[in-house]
Amino acid sequence: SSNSKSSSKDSYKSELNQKGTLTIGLEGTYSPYSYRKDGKLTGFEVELGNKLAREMGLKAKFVPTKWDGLVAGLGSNKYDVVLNNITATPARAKSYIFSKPYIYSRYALITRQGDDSIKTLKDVKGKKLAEGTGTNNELVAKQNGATIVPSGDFVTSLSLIRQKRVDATVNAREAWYSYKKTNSTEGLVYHDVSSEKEPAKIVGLFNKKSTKLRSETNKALKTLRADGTLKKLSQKYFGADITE
Amino acid sequence: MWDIIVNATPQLVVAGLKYTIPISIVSFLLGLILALITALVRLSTKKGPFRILKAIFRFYVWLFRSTPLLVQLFIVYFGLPYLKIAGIAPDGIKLTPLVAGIITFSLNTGAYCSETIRASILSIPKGQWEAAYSMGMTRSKALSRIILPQAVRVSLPPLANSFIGLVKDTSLAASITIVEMFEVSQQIAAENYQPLIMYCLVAALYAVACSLLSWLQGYLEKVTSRYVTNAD
Amino acid sequence: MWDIIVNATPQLVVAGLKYTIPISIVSFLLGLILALITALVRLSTKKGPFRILKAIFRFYVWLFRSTPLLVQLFIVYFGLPYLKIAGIAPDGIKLTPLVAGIITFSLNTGAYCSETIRASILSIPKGQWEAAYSMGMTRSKALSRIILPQAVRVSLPPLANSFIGLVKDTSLAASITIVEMFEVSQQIAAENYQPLIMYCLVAALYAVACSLLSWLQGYLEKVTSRYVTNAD
Amino acid sequence: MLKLEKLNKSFGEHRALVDITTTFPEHQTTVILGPSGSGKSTLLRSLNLLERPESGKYFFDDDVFDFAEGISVKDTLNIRKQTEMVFQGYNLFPHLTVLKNIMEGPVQVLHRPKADVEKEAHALLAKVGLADKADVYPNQLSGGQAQRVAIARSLAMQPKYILLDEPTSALDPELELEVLKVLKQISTEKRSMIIVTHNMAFAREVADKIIFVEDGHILFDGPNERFFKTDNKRIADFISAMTFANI
Amino acid sequence: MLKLEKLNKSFGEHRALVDITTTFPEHQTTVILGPSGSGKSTLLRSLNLLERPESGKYFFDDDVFDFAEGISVKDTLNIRKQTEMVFQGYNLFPHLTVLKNIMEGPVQVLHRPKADVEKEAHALLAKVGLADKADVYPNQLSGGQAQRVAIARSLAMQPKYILLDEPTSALDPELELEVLKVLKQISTEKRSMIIVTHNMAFAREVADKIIFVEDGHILFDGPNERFFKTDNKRIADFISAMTFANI
Ligand SMILES: Nc1ncnc2c1ncn2[C@@H]1O[C@H](COP(=O)(O)OP(=O)(O)OP(=O)(O)O)[C@@H](O)[C@H]1O
Ligand SMILES: Nc1ncnc2c1ncn2[C@@H]1O[C@H](COP(=O)(O)OP(=O)(O)OP(=O)(O)O)[C@@H](O)[C@H]1O
Ligand SMILES: [Mg+2]
Ligand SMILES: [Mg+2]
Repeated sequence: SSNSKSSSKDSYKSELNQKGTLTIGLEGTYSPYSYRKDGKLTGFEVELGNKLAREMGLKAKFVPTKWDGLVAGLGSNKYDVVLNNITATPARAKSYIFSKPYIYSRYALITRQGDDSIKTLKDVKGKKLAEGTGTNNELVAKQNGATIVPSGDFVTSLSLIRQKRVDATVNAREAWYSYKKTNSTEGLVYHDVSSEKEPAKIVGLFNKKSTKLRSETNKALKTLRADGTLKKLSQKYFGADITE
Repeated sequence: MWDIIVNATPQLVVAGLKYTIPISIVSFLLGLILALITALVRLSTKKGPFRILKAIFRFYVWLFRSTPLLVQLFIVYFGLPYLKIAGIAPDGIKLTPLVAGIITFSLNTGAYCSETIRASILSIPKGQWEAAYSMGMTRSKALSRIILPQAVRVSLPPLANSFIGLVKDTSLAASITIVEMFEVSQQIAAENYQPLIMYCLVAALYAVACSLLSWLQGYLEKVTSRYVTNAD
Repeated sequence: MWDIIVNATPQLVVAGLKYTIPISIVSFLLGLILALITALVRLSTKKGPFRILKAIFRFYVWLFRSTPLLVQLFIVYFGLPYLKIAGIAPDGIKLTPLVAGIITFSLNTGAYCSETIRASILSIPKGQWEAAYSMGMTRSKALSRIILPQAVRVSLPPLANSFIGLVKDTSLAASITIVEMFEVSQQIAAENYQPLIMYCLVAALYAVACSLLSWLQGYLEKVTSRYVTNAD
Repeated sequence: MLKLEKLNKSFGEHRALVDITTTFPEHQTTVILGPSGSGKSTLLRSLNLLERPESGKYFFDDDVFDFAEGISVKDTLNIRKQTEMVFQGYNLFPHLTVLKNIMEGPVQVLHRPKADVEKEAHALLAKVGLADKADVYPNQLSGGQAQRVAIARSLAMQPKYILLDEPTSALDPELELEVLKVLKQISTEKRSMIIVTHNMAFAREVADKIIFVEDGHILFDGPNERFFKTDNKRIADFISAMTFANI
Repeated sequence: MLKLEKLNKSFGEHRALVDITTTFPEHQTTVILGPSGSGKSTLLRSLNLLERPESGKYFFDDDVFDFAEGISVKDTLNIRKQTEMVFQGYNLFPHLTVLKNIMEGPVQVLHRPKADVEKEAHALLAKVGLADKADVYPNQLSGGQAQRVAIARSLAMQPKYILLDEPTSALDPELELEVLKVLKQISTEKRSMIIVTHNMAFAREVADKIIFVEDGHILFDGPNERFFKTDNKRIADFISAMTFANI
């Protein structure tokens, strides 16, 4: 509309990559956040993206890509926002801006059965931990003095533990639960370390220029939180409410 | 395990037919054209300002042969948007993933194949040029009627190798958001948590495609070399 | 931007010197030996049970040329531990990342280079064999004294290309937990969220390495072909 | 009429041809003789502009070209259409059948109608005794057959001059004989031919005019009879060596 | 003494040699003549076991080998050490200098001390007139020089028999002459040589014995003088064609 009032209200739309569409970058190979079910993209962040877009009067479009492509694509305006279980950190804040957190991710420590030397985060000092490059898990493991062995994904990390090639992995509790739903966890031990390490704030990641879009997203997020949608999604995918 | 394979195979084949194969074929054809142009420019004996053109092509070949393909894809897709050219592309050069992928694969293939084609043209005996010139043919006529038809035969095996390599390299397109066969296998692995099975399955599909190509190569070699079958 | 480059370059160079270069060199040398054996077996005219050996080597070459290298790495590293052989490896074959990487790269290089070497041996005129035989040389003496020294010259350019390709392919070693140069660039990118700069930087380092190799190739070509310099 | 005046051609330091002045009369067979490396091929190739001398004048009928000034692409193509080269190594096009080899020039360069050219090509093949080889590829020919096809190919262009550079030296004596017979027949048709050869018996048989070259200089330039009766010691030695008169 | 008895060799359907029985006397030069494709090379190569006939007996001094039964690797190597082949295309080893080419066989096959062999190699090079070429690579030689090196290389093995397959047919007449002169000199030294050639003047000059082959059969087998005076029409025609007596 040509109405000046509505154009100022809608001015975030000029920051969109594609008219009328919220383009969302995610990996699509990261259960339960975003993954394929029978070829169809689904997951917590996929549904969240859909709901956010609808709230903002937009259509959601998902662009699944590799981890390094996610960050680079935001820089070169390939997507409007990245929803990929991203933790807010000061280093990342230098180059990008964040939405308000939509979940709080608890850390878990997975070890091998029969290896009792690791039970808490403190025990990983000097041990080999399999972590995805650039993930917050890697950061936590590093902070606790572990030696990092790069690993492509969660399953690979578990293989590495089972094959005695590493000692443990720090990961999101949610990833473990999702894996457990359909797979045997024989030979692995799960340790809840949420008391040791504050949960990570999981946020949407924006290009620095998209300030208006961020405000609008935050508004939509607030609405979804208030009307219980966010909680419902959390229950559905994580089996618990981790939005607080 | 069998249900995984039965479930996954159709999805992989669809992705292969939708992306892997078309991207490979289109990129290879474009790459061949580029390779031919590059080879001809580099072989040209023209002097003067033409030498600048030759230097440019030499640089192009060097650049694309000495950097990883993944990085090339990345820069074309994610880097070019930063390249703002007043008048032509004031907002930076923004390509769709498919276009960026095909351009990069073509440039890469073109760089490698130009060396193959250059060598194959050089391998044709000087006497063939002279016989053509002696008839009053121009350089371009000699090239198109006499030299290239013979060079094709020589360059077929290495070009086929490049094509087979390209088919496998298209798996890198996943990093610029193209959901080709390899990426689909990883997506399925993320769902069923069986990456090893998925890897074997996708490897088998690549092997089928590559074997088909090898067979095609053998057939083409036979066709193009019908005139040397009796030579020793 | 400059501080990123200044910070990152030493880390990348260290990773390159620690993994990328040694893995490339060791794998290439082992691959060459394997390639030579493969080429000789496949060229052998021996009959009888030897044909089974030839079929095995042919299968090996086909397998490694028609499946993606990434998958090969994955299967050797993550797949072999499932292969339990009573007596020899009851707990499965578990290799360290470095060993798995070098084995896979060697096998892959060996498959590709065996074709190069095979072609180069075939390209030596029959008359050279006959001259050697006529002197009373055995097949292996003719091969080692007369044929191979000449074949080396012919196969140098394609072998150098394979080596350059291998240097870039070692970046895949990251998938089996080796922190080589490319992985380091990704780790740094994960910290500073500037993958584009990091990719350009690592590409530049690969380009330096590849250019050095090309230069070495040119030098070796000159040395090995001193005896044909006057030929036209 | 083809004429050269003060032609000079060097390869680097080496002066392959020095101040060559001679004529190649029309409707006659000129034979160029001389030891290996004397410049015979260079001379012949200069006539077809496959070599570019540094200086000298080139007279072709009423046209004069000056090598020092360079010859335009258009003139080059024009001269080449009228002078056909037959090479020692035949240089047939391996990817074309014998018939297509012969038709290539007339159709692609002279732009003559295919049907006419094909009829003529068959006639030429019959002339060189290879009517039945029209559809085979060059690799299926013996050396003597290949060279006869090459001669037919050059005739098909209907050039003013045919230039032959040791057309039989890659051949066994028996095969050489087949080719020489064809060439002898052509020479009786009063075509303009220039032949470089080492076969003295043949030279004596077909030459109207003989040019003897040594070290880039012309040592003899005159009619056939005079050459074989020359009292020039160098030339007499050469003739006896070529005929293995005393091994 | 080298002798063949009822030797047969086929290539697929084609019978290249049929029931060949003949002897190659020691300390004599045997020349094999015949049209192209008649089986001359096949015969010569059979003597060096580069071809394996299907049947026939091969007598070498006091040893007898039966082709039908096959010849062991050990015997093969042994025979080859005593019969050296000189090829039409020289087949020098391009990656070795001239001197190393000559030394390769004696050092690597006969396991003789390097120093001795080197001295002999220099002497042989002098003999073929190439003392100054010891350290150049083969590609820097003219065809005639290359063939002379090949001859020196075969002499260096001190074989009982030297087999030469058209050693000069890739050469210009002048270069041919250089090689023929060397061969003539060797023939006067009463070595055992077997030469395939197309050069009639040379054959007449050096042959003690001549074998004429056609279509895999021996048409003539006897002393030099008788061959050139034969009244066999086919052979007389052949001789006149080879000498270009009537083009
Ligand atoms: N392209 C070239 N580059 C350098 N030198 C050349 C070239 N072509 C010919 N020459 C030299 O020029 C001289 C004359 O060569 P040319 O081929 O004309 O001799 P020729 O008389 O034809 O000898 P032949 O009988 O061996 O064919 C020789 O010394 C030769 O080495
Ligand atoms: N390796 C081979 N495979 C098939 N046929 C062959 C082979 N070698 C020779 N031949 C055939 O055997 C016959 C005799 O060949 P050979 O080379 O012995 O003849 P030649 O007398 O030496 O002829 P030339 O004078 O041309 O050298 C020819 O018909 C030839 O085509
Ligand atoms: Mg010449
Ligand atoms: Mg022969």
